[in-house]
Amino acid sequence: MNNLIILLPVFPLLGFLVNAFFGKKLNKQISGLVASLSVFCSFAAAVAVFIQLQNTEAHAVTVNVFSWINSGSLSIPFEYLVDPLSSVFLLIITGVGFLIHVYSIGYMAHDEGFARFFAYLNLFVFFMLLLVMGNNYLVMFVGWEGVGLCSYLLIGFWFKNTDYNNAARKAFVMNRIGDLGFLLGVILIFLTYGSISFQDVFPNAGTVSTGTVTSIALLLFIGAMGKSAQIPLYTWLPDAMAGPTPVSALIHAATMVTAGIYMVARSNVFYSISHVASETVAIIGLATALFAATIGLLQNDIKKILAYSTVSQLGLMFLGLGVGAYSSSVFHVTTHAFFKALLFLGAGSVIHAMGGEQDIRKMGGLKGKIRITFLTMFTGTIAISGIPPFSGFFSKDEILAHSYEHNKVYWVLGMIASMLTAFYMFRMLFLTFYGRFRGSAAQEHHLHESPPSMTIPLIVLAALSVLGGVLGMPEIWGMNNWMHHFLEPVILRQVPSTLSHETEWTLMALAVTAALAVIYLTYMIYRRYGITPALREEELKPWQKLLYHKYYVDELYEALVRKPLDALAVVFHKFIDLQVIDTIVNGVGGFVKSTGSAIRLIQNGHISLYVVSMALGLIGIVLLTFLV
Amino acid sequence: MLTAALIALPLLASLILFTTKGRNAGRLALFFSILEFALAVGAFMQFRNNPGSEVLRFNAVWVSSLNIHFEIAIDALSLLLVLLSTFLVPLIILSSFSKDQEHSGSFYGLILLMQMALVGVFVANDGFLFYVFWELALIPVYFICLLWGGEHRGQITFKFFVYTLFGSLFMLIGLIYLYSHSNAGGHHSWQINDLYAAGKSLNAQQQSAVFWLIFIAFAIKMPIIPFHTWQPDTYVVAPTQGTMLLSGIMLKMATFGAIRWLLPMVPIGLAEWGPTAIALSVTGIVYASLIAMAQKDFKRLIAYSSIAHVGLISAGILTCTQQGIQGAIMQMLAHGVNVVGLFLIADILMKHTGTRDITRLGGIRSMNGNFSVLFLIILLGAVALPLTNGFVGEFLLINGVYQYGMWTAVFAGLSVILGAVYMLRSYQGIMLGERKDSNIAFGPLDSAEKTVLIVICITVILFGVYPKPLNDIADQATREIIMRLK
Amino acid sequence: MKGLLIVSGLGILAMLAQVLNFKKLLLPLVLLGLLAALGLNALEWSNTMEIPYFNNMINFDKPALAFSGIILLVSVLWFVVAQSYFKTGEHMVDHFALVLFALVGALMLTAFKNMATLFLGIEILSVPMYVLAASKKSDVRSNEAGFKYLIMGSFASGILLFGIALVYGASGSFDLAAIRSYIQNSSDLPMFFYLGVMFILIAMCFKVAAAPFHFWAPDVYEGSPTMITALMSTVVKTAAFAAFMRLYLIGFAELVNLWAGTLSVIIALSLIVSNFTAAMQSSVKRMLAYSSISHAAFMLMVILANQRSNISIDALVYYSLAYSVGSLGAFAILFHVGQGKNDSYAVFNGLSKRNPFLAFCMAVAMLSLAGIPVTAGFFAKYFVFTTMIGTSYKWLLILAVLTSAIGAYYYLKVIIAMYFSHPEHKESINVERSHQVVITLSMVLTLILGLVPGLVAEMFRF
Amino acid sequence: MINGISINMYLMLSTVLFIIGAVGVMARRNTIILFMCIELMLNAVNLLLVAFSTLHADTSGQVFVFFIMAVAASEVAVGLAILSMVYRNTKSIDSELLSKLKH
Amino acid sequence: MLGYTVTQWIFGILAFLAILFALMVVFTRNPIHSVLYLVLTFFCIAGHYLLLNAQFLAVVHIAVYAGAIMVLFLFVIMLLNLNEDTEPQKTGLSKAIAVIVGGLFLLVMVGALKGADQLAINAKGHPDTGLMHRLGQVLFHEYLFPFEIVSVLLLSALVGAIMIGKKDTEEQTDTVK
Repeated sequence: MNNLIILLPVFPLLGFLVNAFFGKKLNKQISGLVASLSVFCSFAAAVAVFIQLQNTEAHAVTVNVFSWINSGSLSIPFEYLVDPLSSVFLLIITGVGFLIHVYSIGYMAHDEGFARFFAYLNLFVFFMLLLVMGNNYLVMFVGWEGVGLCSYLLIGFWFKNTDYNNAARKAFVMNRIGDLGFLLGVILIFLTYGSISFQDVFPNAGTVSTGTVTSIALLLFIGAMGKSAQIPLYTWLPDAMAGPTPVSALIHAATMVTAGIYMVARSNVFYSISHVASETVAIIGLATALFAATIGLLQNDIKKILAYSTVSQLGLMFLGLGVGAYSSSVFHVTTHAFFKALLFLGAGSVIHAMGGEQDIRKMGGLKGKIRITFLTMFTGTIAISGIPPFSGFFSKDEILAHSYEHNKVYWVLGMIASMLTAFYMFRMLFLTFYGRFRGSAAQEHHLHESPPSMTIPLIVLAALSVLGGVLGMPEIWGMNNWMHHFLEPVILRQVPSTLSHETEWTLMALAVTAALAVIYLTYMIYRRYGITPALREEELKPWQKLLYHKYYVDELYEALVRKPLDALAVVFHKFIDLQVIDTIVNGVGGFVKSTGSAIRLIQNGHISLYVVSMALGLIGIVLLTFLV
Repeated sequence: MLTAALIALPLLASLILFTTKGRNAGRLALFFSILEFALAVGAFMQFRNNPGSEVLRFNAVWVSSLNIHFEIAIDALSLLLVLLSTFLVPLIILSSFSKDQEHSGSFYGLILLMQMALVGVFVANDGFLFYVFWELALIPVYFICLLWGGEHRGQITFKFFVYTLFGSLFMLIGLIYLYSHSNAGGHHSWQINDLYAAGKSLNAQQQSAVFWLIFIAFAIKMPIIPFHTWQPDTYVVAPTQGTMLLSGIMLKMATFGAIRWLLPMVPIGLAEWGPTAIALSVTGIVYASLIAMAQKDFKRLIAYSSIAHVGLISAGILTCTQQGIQGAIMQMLAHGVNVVGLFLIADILMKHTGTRDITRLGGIRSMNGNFSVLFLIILLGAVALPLTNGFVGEFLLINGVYQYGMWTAVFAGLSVILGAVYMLRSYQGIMLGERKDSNIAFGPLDSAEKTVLIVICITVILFGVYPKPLNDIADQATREIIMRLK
Repeated sequence: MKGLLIVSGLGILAMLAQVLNFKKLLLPLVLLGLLAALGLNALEWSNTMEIPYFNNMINFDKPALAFSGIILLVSVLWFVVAQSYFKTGEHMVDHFALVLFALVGALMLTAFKNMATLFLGIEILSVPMYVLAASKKSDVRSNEAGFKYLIMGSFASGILLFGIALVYGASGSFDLAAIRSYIQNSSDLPMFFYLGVMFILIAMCFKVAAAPFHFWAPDVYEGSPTMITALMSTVVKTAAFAAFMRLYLIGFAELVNLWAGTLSVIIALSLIVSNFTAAMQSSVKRMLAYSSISHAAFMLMVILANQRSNISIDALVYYSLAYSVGSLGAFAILFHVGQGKNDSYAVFNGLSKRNPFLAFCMAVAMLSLAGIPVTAGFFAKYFVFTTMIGTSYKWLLILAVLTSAIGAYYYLKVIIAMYFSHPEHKESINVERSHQVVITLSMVLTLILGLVPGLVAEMFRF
Repeated sequence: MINGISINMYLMLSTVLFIIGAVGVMARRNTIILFMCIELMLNAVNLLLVAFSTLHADTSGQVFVFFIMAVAASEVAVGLAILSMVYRNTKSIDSELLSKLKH
Repeated sequence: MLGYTVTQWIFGILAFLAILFALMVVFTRNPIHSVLYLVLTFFCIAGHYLLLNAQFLAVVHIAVYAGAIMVLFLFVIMLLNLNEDTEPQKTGLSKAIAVIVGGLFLLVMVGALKGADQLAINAKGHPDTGLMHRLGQVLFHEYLFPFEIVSVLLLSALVGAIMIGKKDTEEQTDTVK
């Protein structure tokens, strides 16, 4: 089993190396195949590990790969840990990852950077696996930054386009901001507990003052904010849609962005101890959920909509974490991975069909033309909108239930967020697939269903997002919440649910009705009255403008952070460096010169002056010696 | 004995080279430098087997009346730096092959002379010897910059020379002061341990004085703001090999000096003034990073980034914590390798496109993919991404600084972010996008350049993934230092 | 002592050369003689006669031998270089005689034990130098140099004499030992004795050209023929310092509190004036003149530190040797490059291309004067620092450091000119064998002294 | 026959003469006069030496005076020679004109 | 008379004259006059020598200075035929400076010296201090070496003077052009 665990991340690494070094020579089929196979192998390994994990009573296996950093009392081994939590993520990453690889073979078929693309994808999977398998925070950090790098590379995959490059850079830098927080958190953990390995830290988490724990938790959470695109560090994610769609599906929906959730869930003990921290998490998550959802309402770029929905879904998950529903959040991560990946891939297929068009205002009436895509996306949409018995319903419902238990206000806001979700998702669905076609004739003629390599993954994911719910059927349905129990050993401080069944039922009912109501409303707006969003900005009302422009947050950051920094840079360089300091330095030289030339003048060549000065010197010295 | 050989070989080589002419001077130099590296590796092996071995130390009386000894020894700390310099010099020499130097004989001769001095600085165990090598290192590089540099090299290199000389004279006084308080069996002594003892015997005020006398020299050589203004100009104007020597190795003289000749020397003075020095260093990090963001000239950008890095290093050293110092050591090694790579890239850009102006370059990625990949790897090393050599050092450094003060650490940590900003900006500006200037073409690299870059990239990744061999030695070295500090 | 006799003998011989015309032989003879003197010197070293000659008028003890050794050595080198200079000027024989007589005076200064010998030594050294300074008869600048040197010199010897008179008046003797015992024994010294000591100090400061009594030096150095300037900055300086050391490290050592303060001020002034002014010179010759002032200041520091152990003597001997060798080389090269006419920085432009070897030697000389390891100049400075570090004059040390940073500036200017600027004449400079030898020797000596300072530094440690 | 003259008198006298000589060197431009003034200074010293030698009843003081005379003579000889040479070249004995060398 | 002994009178007068003539040396315009005044000053000094009973020295003094050196001066002045109107004059300012500096000098010296104890010279007056045979003994016994070495000095002065003094033909030409 240990060998399996060690091998797990090695497969994608090999895939990466093959594609990196020989990619140019291999033909596309082969390199695509290699890449997908490598991921499939690790998926197989993951499954195997998962099964074996069931019948190890410890529920956790650690594997020491090699000793990495030693510094005095600090010793950091390069160590893997597989326990329920990580195994769940392993399955998601490799599983969904595999599907997306397969999908990409079709999607990227015509791109000359084919091999490079798969190399990056494999590398990403590798780092992602490190992230979730690391047995201490630093190994996790390795994966953490590694996936950041890969997302940088993949967002800027079409490197000739400056906007894409900017988006990529933005993503990397914003992540780095988070990473600094994470790093400091890790250091603080080391300084507090003398180690950063999970098995040493978590059991003693309670042994130190809550204040310390709080600061640890918050520092770590800053990292999570960056990675999982929470306020205020979320703006990179929508821009990240610049990358190829499979990338958005894999990295910016299913896996990488959930790394934050993983990390907080992993460190759950800190958050259970420190209420300040957990409340912060909840509030930020909630705020993000609402904020992003509102922005999502009026976006017209199909991928942007999905991006914002991702942000808001992540927000919900953090809400879950914040209120202590760790397992529920992980559950939601899982289901979300299914349906959001599905949605993205579907969107990709739509874009594929539309010949690169992403603006839903130019679409419409596609349901007849691309049947499979439509059906799968439809399932996805229902799933995300939280209609039972689709997977999304269960996970979201758990989170909401817990937040209700924790604080009614959270629940209300959460509800609103999910209703908004339902709204913009269906808005997208209707505008894309119903009504009449609004694109150009050429596009209409070009429309066609994607190749099986793309549709099959769609179908599989659709199936998953329908059935994903079984992983966490609530007790009141007479099922045992498998996910919950499975994760129990990881969650060190359980908060037992005290909700009466009645309340749970009512909450569910409320949620469902709300969702249905919203869907109906959407139907009225976009189907019955067939309203299509304005093509030109002038026609927007002010509030619409505000939403359409994402509350002008980007512009705000530009004005508040970037410009001042650049200005400061110029000031430092042009003024302080070149003016002040250099002036002083050269001033010394100047002083020497001026004084020198002054003293020179005394030496005027007249002997009498020399004699006088000698006499004066004599007098001075005599005075100095006797009268002083 | 081996240590003596490490000094003698380059000296010999340089003497031979001064007399040789033409192309084969370069080959000869390369041969000698590789031989030197082999010796260093030998020393490494020897050290792994038996750190105390007599082979690693050498002691002869130089000026008996002043008790000056030619005492050199390789311990953990110096071993690492010797390895670094002996590893870099062949690369530096190789990197010069792509264009043939005039007076190549003296050029390579000076480089090897420089190496001799550098190794000397690292292995000297006698205060006076240290100073002599320290000054000696200045002369060859000064001539390299003066004779093979760019325009305005006259006054720029001159500023550099006087600036550093100024600093080191103070150091000389500081050392003499310690010497005059040292006491080994009735008479004064330059032996490093005696100097330590002498330093500890001083009272607070004297120690503070000595601290500044010595620190100023290091601060100028590193450089730490506000003593840095000589550095960017010099780096830009110097020939690439000169810049590599300056930034790759010579800068490490100062940080090394701070570890070996400052920390254990005046503990009280350090306690008194360390915070000030740390404040300077940390300010330097942000300050230089921001300035780097404003640079158009890639070489100048690296110069400033180097100031930022060394600021972090010195801050780490001055915290006197295990992690801080060890991080500093690791970062010295990493930075040495990376910065050499970066300057080589700047050189290649200049050679192929005739400019280093980020705003004019662009689209090289599509002209020469491999080059951009190599660049990216080195760049990642420079921004200390995990699994690159830069990471371990940076992590430990921030760790050490954190132990000194949380907000200092946050401030210092900004380098992580800002570094990414300016590095990626420059990468994008140079490599990505469409080519801005149609008449900029970029052919394939020649073998020399390729070799050097590949070697550097391999080191970047190798010692990022598996730093243990070096890291353990650094750990040991640091423990020794911490012991001394106690 | 024998050296002294031989040299004066040589002087006479030189004068005879004209009459009995064996001019051709003269140079070899002189060199032989000087080498013989050097050899005898060395012999005396091994068994120094502590019994003073001529009832304590003069005594060649070890320090004296060391200094006279330096003087003889340098003068040998000097003669080799200067021969071509003699060729041009026609009073070859007279020059020989004068230089040799000057040497006699210099040797006396290293070994005097009595005010009379001190005074006569100074005069015997100076009078020929006055003449030699003016020896380029058609050149007004040379005349002026000679004239200024003479006037200022006699003025200074007036002051010296007044001082001597006062000291004599108090102590009733000219004998250094007697004066010293007088200082030690008598309870309260009369005011005018102190005054005398100060007057002598001032006169000596004049001789070593320390501010504010330095004014003559730059003008004279610049005006005189280059080789004569070389002589001044080597032999004359060394002798003057030998005398200075004898007076104030041995004679008036007990009165240190009287003159130390004054001396420190003089040193500070010299450091500032010389370095600041030297930085502004356009003529290398004049720059070297000012630099010699700053070196004088450094050597005075040793005397100021007044550690009456051998350290100080060591430091002085080493310093004078290092400085003499370095500046002799520099002047020789300057004499070559400037052809004795032009001595601005410009003449060094692109020397590295015209004659790399000369350029290299000059670079070494400059680095040595600037005090960079591993040249002799570095150790010279180092010894000075070591003597000073114990004293209460640390501020002077800091000042010295600051000013020597300035010093680096004007020495580097030469190097930059040689290696960086483009020559106006392309043709290479060729140096005749003998000069090659001397220049090489001085370069090698500079490096050897830098590498193995023990050779000299340990003379006085037994 | 010299009763009642304190050494101080001679001290003062020779000081005054010495200083007058110095003032002469400072105040005159005629180089010959400069030499003469220096002679005056030397004589002041001589006087002082003789006075002291008589005070101490020690002859060496007076012997010293001989040396001073010799030196004075030689200085004058050389000086006047140089001076005449200068005159040959510049047709003047004005010390102020001899200021080519400066700064 | 007036409470002063004869000696004191003589001293006073000689001193006064010496100072007076010295001042004249400095302040007369005509160089020939200053030479003559200098001679007079020397005579006064010689008088002082006699007073200090250094008879032999007094004679030598007259011989050397008045007899030789001053004649040399006079000779040169004649040679260059200098007189009142060729005499270069300093500006009043620089003269003033000279005088002021001189005054300061005097002030300081007097201030420094006035403390000197009032030793009467004849305290241990020794009659034959200045007599010839005594001088001879000291000079040729104790001071033999200096005496010998002075010859070198005179020799060098001789050589130097000749070398400088004699015009050589080719230099004549290039001073003309």
